[in-house]
Amino acid sequence: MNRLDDIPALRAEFPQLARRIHGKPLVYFDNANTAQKPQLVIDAVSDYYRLHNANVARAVHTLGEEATTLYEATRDKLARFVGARSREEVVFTRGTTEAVNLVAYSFLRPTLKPGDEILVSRMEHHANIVPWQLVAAETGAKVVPAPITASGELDVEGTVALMNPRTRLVGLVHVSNALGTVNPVAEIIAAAKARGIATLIDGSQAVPHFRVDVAALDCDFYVLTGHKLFAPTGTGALIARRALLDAMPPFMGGGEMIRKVSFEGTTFNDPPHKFEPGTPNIAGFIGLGAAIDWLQAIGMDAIAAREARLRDAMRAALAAVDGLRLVGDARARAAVFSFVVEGAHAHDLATLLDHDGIAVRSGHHCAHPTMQFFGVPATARASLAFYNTEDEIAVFIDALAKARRMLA
Amino acid sequence: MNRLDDIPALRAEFPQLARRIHGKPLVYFDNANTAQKPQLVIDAVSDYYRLHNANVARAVHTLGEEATTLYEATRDKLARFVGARSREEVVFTRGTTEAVNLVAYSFLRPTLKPGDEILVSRMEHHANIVPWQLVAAETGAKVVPAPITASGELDVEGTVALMNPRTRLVGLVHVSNALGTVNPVAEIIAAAKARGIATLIDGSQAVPHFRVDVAALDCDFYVLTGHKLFAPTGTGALIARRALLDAMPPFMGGGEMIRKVSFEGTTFNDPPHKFEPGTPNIAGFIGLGAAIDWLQAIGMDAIAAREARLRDAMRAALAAVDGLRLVGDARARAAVFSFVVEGAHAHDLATLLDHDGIAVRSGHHCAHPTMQFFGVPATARASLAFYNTEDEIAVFIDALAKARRMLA
Amino acid sequence: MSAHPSTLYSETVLAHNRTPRHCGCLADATHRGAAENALCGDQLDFALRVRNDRVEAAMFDGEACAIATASASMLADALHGAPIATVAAIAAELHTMFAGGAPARGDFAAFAELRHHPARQRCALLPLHAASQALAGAAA
Amino acid sequence: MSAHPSTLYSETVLAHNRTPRHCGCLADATHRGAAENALCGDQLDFALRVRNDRVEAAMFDGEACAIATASASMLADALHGAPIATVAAIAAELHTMFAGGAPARGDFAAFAELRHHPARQRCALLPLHAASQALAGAAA
Ligand SMILES: Cc1ncc(COP(=O)(O)O)c(C=O)c1O
Ligand SMILES: Cc1ncc(COP(=O)(O)O)c(C=O)c1O
Repeated sequence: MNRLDDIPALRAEFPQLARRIHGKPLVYFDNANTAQKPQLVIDAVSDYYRLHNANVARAVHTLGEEATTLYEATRDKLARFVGARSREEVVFTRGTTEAVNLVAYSFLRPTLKPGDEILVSRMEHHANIVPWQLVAAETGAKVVPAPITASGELDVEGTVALMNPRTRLVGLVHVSNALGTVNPVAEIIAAAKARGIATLIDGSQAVPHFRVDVAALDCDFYVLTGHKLFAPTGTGALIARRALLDAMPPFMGGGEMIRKVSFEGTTFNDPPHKFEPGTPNIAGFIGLGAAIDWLQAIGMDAIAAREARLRDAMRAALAAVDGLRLVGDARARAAVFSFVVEGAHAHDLATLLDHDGIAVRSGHHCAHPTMQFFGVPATARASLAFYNTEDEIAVFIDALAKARRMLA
Repeated sequence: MNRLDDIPALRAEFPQLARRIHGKPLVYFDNANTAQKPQLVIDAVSDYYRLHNANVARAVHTLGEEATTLYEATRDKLARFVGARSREEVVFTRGTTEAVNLVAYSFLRPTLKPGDEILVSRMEHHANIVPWQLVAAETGAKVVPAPITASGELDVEGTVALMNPRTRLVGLVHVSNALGTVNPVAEIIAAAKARGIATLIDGSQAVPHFRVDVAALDCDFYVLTGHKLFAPTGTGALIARRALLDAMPPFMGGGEMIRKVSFEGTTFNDPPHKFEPGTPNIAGFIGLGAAIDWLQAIGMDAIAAREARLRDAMRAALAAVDGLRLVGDARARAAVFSFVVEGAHAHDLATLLDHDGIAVRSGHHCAHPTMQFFGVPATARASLAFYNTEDEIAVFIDALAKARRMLA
Repeated sequence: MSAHPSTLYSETVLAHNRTPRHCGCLADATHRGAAENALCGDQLDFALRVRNDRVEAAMFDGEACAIATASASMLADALHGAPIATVAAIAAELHTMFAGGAPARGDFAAFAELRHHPARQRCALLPLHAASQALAGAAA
Repeated sequence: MSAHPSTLYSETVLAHNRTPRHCGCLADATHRGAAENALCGDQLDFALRVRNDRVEAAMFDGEACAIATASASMLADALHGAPIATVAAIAAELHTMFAGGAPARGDFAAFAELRHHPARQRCALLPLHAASQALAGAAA
């Protein structure tokens, strides 16, 4: 029996799902913002602090070895989880944001020239726009937006048409956090590869929801963040081709990323350590390892199947809500729904839903250009995880109607 | 009664101090590497995940507000703890290493010119050397070592003599992790200030041991790391003058550090948020706030007094060990002791001490240039915290003699 | 941390939101200002006609949430005929109230519940920012 | 995670460390190599006299910990008169043993306990790196 066959038992593993908000049971529909953590992940963090707390890769004493073994095991687990070619391709970062910045500073900036282009879609999170803008501003390169359609799909043809000899990198979100769109990343990677253009896929919203195989995708860089993957805050990774990591100069300097330091000259360690200076978020990464084990015990395919059912139920329920307009309604989509409701501002909806125990996000979802494209300042967004239920969808739809009546 | 008057009770707050290693009670003398965590800090982390887990500064729902309130409270606590002029002067980072890199990339690099000099002492941690080397290599500036003496003290006169019109920044460790030296930072800051040179003090090993008042020191930048401050891994801070933060361009790009993003141009948020893109280590910083509250309840002055007694006892005990040579023996020193023992390699000592339950570090302590100066490849290092005891010192000294006999 | 929020969307607030006062454009304004809420992208413009440090007329415009809209409506109302220092005074009263102190004047007291919603406080403050922006700027 | 470590500093290891064999310089070496342990700064040089893919003589030098010194002493011993492939073979045996497999040949079996000390494994491997470095390089 799969754990997904007993949802109440599975939910009981998440202490926060038992919380009451304003006297109502919590309905947590803000999973695209951050996911809840199973007790086992919380325990992995506490156990490290209670039993094995020590710095990694430095000390030869027992605690130091235990901490290092636990911490480095996560690298193996994550490598297997996303289908990296080797553990050396996994660079630990604070999250997606730092991972993209690492690529911008270390891969692109050293060779970026005036007129060079970085092509990213109009549905990117700021994390996949602003780092490129920073290095582009410095070097005279420019960030070019790839077109999307009114239903929130990538305009593949239009995007490929923008690839040209000046294009240095294509950045694309695997699953859009603002629209829920699942992008045809393999197609874009192949098109870029055929033109010798590097590719970065932002997998923040993909890895928590379905199986990802980085080697099969064949992108140059894949980035992800732990806190959306039921793991601790302050964890994430850049998965990159080993040859690129070897060639890239270091980004930040400090301990552990060096082989030998002297005032005459310093030599650097091999990847991934070359990109991981200083004491890392040891506890967090140990928790990430526990989260991956836990997810794999359930099975990402089973999770994806359940989420597809929840998505379809939610899509149907939202379609029946009067005055509600979906912002983004791609054919291939995740259980992430952005919407606006006539006469009801997203913030007011979110606050009123919260009064009924329901957590949704309202705002621009760190995707200003996407909001601009759709001509809305903000949307409300309900994003589901496999621990959500059809009953919760019903509670949400009722509360939405009530909020709307109140504001009308 | 101060909690330090009942050391057994205080030690009972640290679950890991009850651990046994190879059947022996743990004697944790590796505090300069990372400190143990009181249960209350561990609980603050778990409670966040169990009860308040949500992303910060984004959502208007109850959980989002709770998480944001808890997280931002740490900024106030840390500002008060180190005597920052305002909470806006506190930029959260992964640790000291990232804080120094932020200053190197964002403060120095944009204006660094060929021939410019960055003056750092020969007793710096790699974290206060390599980031400067990286930006210096890019710009044609150079990193100049400030002299130290045979007893491991800063040569103040020699250091001041190296300050010149090309010197752009002076970086100095407040307390050396490799030698235990407490540096006369106020004197150096004053000398640099008189010459219009910016100053960065690495307080990693200072803030856990005595009261620090950044405003009184009057340095431009002060950096610290949480995991040595009895707080979670993956936390730290840059404390910087507001006017400098205002003028500095952002370092990394992403969500939250922006005001408005568009493909035509992006405007940035105010400090400290301008320097904090993406989802931070929320749980870690909530734990840091708990650690600070806890430390302040005990009182940093009481802690410093107790550690001075431990330091003196340790110094006397080590002086009596046959064949042992202290590496660094400054008059002003912390309870951090680096040493070499004739005929016994540091690694072997560390392993053999570990067999008796004692955790010390062996190696270069991320301070190659310091090791080179003293002509040793590695030292063993015993570093104490206020929860250590004179009994533990006795156990350590016995085990040291035993290890030496074994290797002789 | 949050108390029961029923009073946040009180009848006072909802009524101001449903039929905001002084919403539209003020053709003969002497001062104009705008403010934006980075969290949601809401934007509010405030236009004032000022003579001898007194507000003769005030109007606001823009798309915003119910809290910001109601606050703008209350503010425009309160400013008519009032000394320009009223903007700063009301802002200070709101801050005091959010920190747990005395209620702000008139209808603004309806925002008391916001003390439990720090993230939404800036919504109520948005029109205050726009108005003080207007007063701080050069005459329109 | 660590078993009782009494056997790590066994008499075999300690004896090799106290009076290492073939420590010093080999004047007529045909191959020289060095390896360094980044963790502690230890450095070890290995010098070999090779003829027809056979090691005629092997000597090592450098300052290193007891584990590395003992391993170097064992290696130099094992290499005398052995085919050069022996270096790779012993390295493979050590890796197997550290992973929980069969003990490595001869005195090297004394390092079995290192399976519980991952951080110290590179100490035992250091001379192997230096020797294979020597063989990989151009003749000295
Ligand atoms: C003096 C000093 N500076 C900097 C650091 C680096 O701190 P972190 O590794 O937490 O970034 C350390 C600790 O390793 C240290 O002792
Ligand atoms: C698609 C996408 N990319 C990037 C990010 C940024 O991730 P983080 O804030 O963890 O760095 C997020 C989440 O906020 C996201 O949804």
